Amino acid sequence: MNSLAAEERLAFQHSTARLLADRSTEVDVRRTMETPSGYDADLWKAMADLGVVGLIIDPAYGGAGAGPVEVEVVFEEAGAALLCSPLLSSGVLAAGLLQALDDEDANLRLLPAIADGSLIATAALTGPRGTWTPGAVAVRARAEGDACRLDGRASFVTHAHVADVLLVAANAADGLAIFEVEARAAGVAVTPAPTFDHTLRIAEVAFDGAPARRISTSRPAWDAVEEALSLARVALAGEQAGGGRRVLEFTVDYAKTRLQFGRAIGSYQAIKHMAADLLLESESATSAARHAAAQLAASASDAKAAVELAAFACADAFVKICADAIQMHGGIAFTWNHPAHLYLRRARSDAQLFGAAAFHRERYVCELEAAHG
Amino acid sequence: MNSLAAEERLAFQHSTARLLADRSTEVDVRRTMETPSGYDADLWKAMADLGVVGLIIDPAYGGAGAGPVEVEVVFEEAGAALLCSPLLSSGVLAAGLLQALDDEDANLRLLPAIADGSLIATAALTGPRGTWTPGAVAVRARAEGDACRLDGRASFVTHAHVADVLLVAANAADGLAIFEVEARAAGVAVTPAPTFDHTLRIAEVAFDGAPARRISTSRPAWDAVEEALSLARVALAGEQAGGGRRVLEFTVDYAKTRLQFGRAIGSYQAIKHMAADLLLESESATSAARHAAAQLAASASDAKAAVELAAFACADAFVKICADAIQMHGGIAFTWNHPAHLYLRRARSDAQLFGAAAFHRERYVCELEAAHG
Amino acid sequence: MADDAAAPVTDDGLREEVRAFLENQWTGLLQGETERKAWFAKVVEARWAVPRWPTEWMGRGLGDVQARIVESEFAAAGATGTGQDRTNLWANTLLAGGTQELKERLLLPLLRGEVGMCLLYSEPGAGSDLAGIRTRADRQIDHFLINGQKVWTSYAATADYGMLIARTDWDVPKHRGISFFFLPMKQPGVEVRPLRQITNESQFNEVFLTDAICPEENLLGELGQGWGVLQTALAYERSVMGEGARGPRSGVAESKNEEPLIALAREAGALSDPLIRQEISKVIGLKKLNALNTARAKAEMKQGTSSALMSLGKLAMSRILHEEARVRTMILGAGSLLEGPDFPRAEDANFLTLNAYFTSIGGGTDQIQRNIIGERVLGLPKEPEVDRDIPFRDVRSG
Amino acid sequence: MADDAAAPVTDDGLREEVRAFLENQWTGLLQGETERKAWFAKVVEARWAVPRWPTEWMGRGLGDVQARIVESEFAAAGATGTGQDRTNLWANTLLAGGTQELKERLLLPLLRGEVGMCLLYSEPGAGSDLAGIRTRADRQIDHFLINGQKVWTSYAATADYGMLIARTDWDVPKHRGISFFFLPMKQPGVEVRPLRQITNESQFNEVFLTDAICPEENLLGELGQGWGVLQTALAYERSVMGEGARGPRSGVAESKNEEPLIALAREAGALSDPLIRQEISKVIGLKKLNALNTARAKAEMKQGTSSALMSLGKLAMSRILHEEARVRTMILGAGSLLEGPDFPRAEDANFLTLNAYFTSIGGGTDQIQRNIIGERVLGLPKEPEVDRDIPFRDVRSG
Repeated sequence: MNSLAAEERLAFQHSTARLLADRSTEVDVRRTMETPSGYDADLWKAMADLGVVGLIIDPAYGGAGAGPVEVEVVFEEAGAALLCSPLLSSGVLAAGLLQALDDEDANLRLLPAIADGSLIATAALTGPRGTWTPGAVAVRARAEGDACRLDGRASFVTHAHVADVLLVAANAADGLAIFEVEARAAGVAVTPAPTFDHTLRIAEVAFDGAPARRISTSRPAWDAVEEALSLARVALAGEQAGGGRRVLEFTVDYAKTRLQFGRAIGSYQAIKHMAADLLLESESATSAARHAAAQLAASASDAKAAVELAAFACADAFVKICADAIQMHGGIAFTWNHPAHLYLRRARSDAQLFGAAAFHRERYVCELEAAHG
Repeated sequence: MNSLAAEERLAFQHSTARLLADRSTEVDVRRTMETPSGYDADLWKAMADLGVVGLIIDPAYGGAGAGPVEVEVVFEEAGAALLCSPLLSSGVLAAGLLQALDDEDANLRLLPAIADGSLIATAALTGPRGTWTPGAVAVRARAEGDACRLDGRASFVTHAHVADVLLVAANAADGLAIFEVEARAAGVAVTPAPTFDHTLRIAEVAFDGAPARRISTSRPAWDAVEEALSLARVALAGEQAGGGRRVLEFTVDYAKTRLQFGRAIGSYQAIKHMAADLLLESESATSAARHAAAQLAASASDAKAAVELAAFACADAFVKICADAIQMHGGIAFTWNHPAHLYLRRARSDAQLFGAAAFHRERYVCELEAAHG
Repeated sequence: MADDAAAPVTDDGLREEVRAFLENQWTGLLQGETERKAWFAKVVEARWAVPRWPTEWMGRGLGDVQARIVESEFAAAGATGTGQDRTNLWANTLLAGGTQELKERLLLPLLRGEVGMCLLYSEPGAGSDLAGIRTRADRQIDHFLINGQKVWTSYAATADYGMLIARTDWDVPKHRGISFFFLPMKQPGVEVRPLRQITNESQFNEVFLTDAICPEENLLGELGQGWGVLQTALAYERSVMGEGARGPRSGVAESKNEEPLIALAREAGALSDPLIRQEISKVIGLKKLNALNTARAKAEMKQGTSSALMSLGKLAMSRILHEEARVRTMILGAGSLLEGPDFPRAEDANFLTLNAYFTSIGGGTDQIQRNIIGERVLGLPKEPEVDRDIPFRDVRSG
Repeated sequence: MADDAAAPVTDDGLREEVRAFLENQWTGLLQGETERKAWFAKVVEARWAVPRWPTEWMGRGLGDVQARIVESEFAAAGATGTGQDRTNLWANTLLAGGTQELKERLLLPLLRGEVGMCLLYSEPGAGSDLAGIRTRADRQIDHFLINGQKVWTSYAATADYGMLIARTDWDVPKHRGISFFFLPMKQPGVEVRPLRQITNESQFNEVFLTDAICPEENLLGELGQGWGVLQTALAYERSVMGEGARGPRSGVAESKNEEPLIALAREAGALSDPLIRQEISKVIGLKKLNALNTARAKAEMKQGTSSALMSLGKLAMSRILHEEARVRTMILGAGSLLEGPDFPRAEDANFLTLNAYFTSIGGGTDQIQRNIIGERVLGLPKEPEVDRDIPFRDVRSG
């Protein structure tokens, strides 16, 4: 996959960090997460202008032509700031899927608008089972003359409620394929579900003879899905690493200043040792996320293994850091107004999106077996 | 199953405790564990005289007529003292199996001598897979006129090297049955294996046309094995609870007196909190072991579930207590001369005998499903 | 409290008397608050509410054995109201430390359940370190003027009185300058603000005290001796808690015949997953072990042995709740992304995940709990305490 | 050490010079101790052993960048002996703190590997609290008389000198009364007894010091300043360690193409067990994460950022070793009951189980390690130290 030069990458990282420090503060997040859309359209525009939305999109289609390493770096910042946005759905998952399928027409039609933020796309890849495996797809496609129609259900579709276009995995007569569907077309019912992580939006999408356009590809469609999911998992890993690091930071800061029994709680071994263990978790997550990004960017032979490792290691680390951070804070973090639980909610979401830890651990062993088989 | 009156039980417990405090000291254990037999014949005689060896044997055959509750109590003491002896093999497993099969002739022939300690028996119930399930049995029985002959291998046979009689699970033409074999008969090769737990003896037994006597029973033979194993698992649970309690005691004592940086190491939260967690483990193990014994004694409907729970909870607790105890001691427990590793070795053995924790956890869920099915 | 020797009745006589009372008076069902209060008044009147208490305060001076007889007869009939000499935190605290005037005014209403109460202990700056409170009570001619902030107060909005600890002496070490009050809550100086919890509920409040007035006779114990009164109160509180932790919030009816986790896994189609089965086994095992420990603790206490087990219960429960939340999440997988009434299983798992901190932080964090177990049960030495012996005004705060 | 500016050669010139030396001198293989010593002598003589050192002591006064060029050329040729200015604990400590006389006597022999050395730091009463040592060094006319006991000393039986810390002043706080010596080991006052470890090996010794004599010129640093010298020595030691942990003992050849745990599970017929697969995944994952952390640490250090990651390695390794032992045991099941050469897989699992404590206790327990990470990396405050500022003779011992 692609990569930018180091200076360009740093520029993306710093401009993203500055933008989010300015416009995705805790106050912004709390306000945005309670809006119906769940994202800040102005900030979205600013991110598109910065090139972050079209980060991985080929310059031929108006993007920055970056790759997994840049995605990881940007998502570290997004995770730290608890950014509410469809960036993962549109800029990574949908754009990644389109590029992996490589249907020239579809690319021309969709990618430039995705890149400039004017069109939001997402991918509907699993059914009610929610396992992101071909067997869990619960949409069927039928040909109707030249056109196609879709029936069935897609579940856990991120940001479908604000999407213009859905890329839908469906079982056609000749096997699984990806279809482009207008989200507001007749026969498409998008039902937003309330999410535990208020900074995320998820919907159930029902298709009832929905008109669809099949996206052509020269490879098995699920291979393209896996490629897009790898990119999305690297993004998530970055988000988890960045989020965990931020939580650990403010927790350690609190432990330095909160006094009980006349001394800082961070001077007690109970707190200090938890913090030390969490530092190991946090640093390991960072290493895993960056390594996965690098191997994917280099199309290394162990890229899949590196992504699987990052997927479970970063998920577990982020959840553990947030969970322990609440305990370390004590009562203050049991309140709604403290940010710790917002991160825990995000961590629990990230840990389920595109597969849970046990799923990735199993796939990691498979990769290791295959590598030396 | 049987139970004694509370006073009788206390008498057994106290006399066992006194005997072991006197004759199974750490010095005794270290001496005995390096002998070829691995047990102290004089102490064995004394235990038999006390009635401990024949504890569960029916008074009609010279035993004390006690049951699981008394077994548990006695093994708490044995575990605390790291007793080296074939008590589990002969007095619990073999005697329990014979009584569960209930072949009058075999009982008359064997139980009185087991009870008075003059005959040591053990049970050979698994093959090289070591899973204590009927499918793991790797001995076959063939009829030869009125007699039987055994071929195959039995593994992980406790105290086989000092046993006079082996009770062997073997697959006969009409299904699995239990056979009595003279350990020193032709066609029986007992090969002691070096054990990680020096206080335990284990052998591999090869049968090559070994003469055997089939023990008759009115029930499926493996049911009787399960009954005997339940009793043995209760004994192990008691041993684990008692051993864990003792280790925690001496570890807490050390933490009170060992000074570093001018104060007792037990005043540091790192050590104090480990000790608190271990107390929960230790007390839970005690509860589990005693509950399993009580339910088994009462033939309660949840007796099997109680035994499975005790099997994994006590195994995990004993291993954790010993493992953490070494860490809490620091360097001194990294030496051979410190007793902590002897307990850890025992804990690791106990955690494998008659099934590992994951096996028992699976069976526990099965019991819970069955109970409410 | 008097011991059995002082009780003038035989066990059988007592049992008959209780049964006669219950047969005559107990209707078997209490509907609503009014019926409940009326019943409690009857129980108090008949001297069954607090049989261990002295006769002066509607007790009977019974020993524990006979009082248990009363309790078991009430329990057999399904009747409430007795045993308050063990369980009524407010009344017992008042009896132990209150002035004659306050007892005469409040003791019987408390037993009859007519007085709303709340606790004013914790402060934003004094959580684990409760003795570090900075709310002040300044003595005036015939009352105290209270200023400060309290937190984690349930029922503050409806309470008539709050049991309050406040500092009355700043020139002595921290434990010695605290006093204990029954603070009237319905007054202008008391402002109650609901606190939004991590679970998005508001069970608790912050209470802001600004020149609130507490009459002199509402002081419990001596001035500056409030820490001791508090210990008595906390002991009563602990003896009542224990099963305090809340289960799932959704109220989905769970099959009575099956372990909830097994039912959940079955419903989610995950019961055949060997990983899930192991995790279920661990959690149900932990719950069962805790139940067994509690049973052993009760049995040992009956035998008079003081049990190490009691103090382990809260720590064990904390672990159980966090573990159960984790396993429920694992069973639900992506389903746990959701919440709300349409997704009750997810709601349960997510609520438990957050509410587990109610147990692992509230009422003494797990960390403080481990200190207590290590020091009081195992006898390990305390840490050096930097603020113990210095005047409170010199203690660092933050 | 001089910086690059002081180096009179260009990088290319230097590279050529090293290559020429290696081409002329390096035969590509060292057989036995004699050849090894001879080669090291050559390297020292040619001033490649310690290129960062001053020319006075056979160095070249190179900066780090050029010294790395030397090292990379040696590494490319597979030759040993250079880089001792980073890795030779003994020589670096001596250079930093030794008397002129001692340096002249021992520095070059140490670089040539001709002197056996050991560490005399820990004592039975001073493990985590190394500054609590009670071995005494009493000054005589021209030497010190050493009395006390040391423990956990490798190679004590063959060593010529031991780097010793001993107390020379009992009337100052503990860190300030310690001095640092090169103690001659081959003398009657030094008795070495092998220590039998938990693993039933004897890698370490106890060393009993009874009126052992240490010449005055063998004092490193000033009298009473030994704690500072020790810190220098420990820093060198840490920089060398890291991959110090030992793997399985049996030496069973493990397939080079497959992760050992996967090979083990396959051999044991457990590779299809989903529980085992999860556990294997966790352990291999932890190992890989540690390797990635280490690689990141090195990269960050090259960029000049000081890395928090370095200090995490030992803690991570401790967890990895204990976890790997646990998983190996789980894979083997009942097979782990055995030990000895006939059961190499069990031997591995059991040895690892015990030897993991070498890492989690030795060289600073995990608990001390977490203190260090918490305080030095995260900047959390220290605990109050009760013995820090009082004369050592008043410190409680036990």
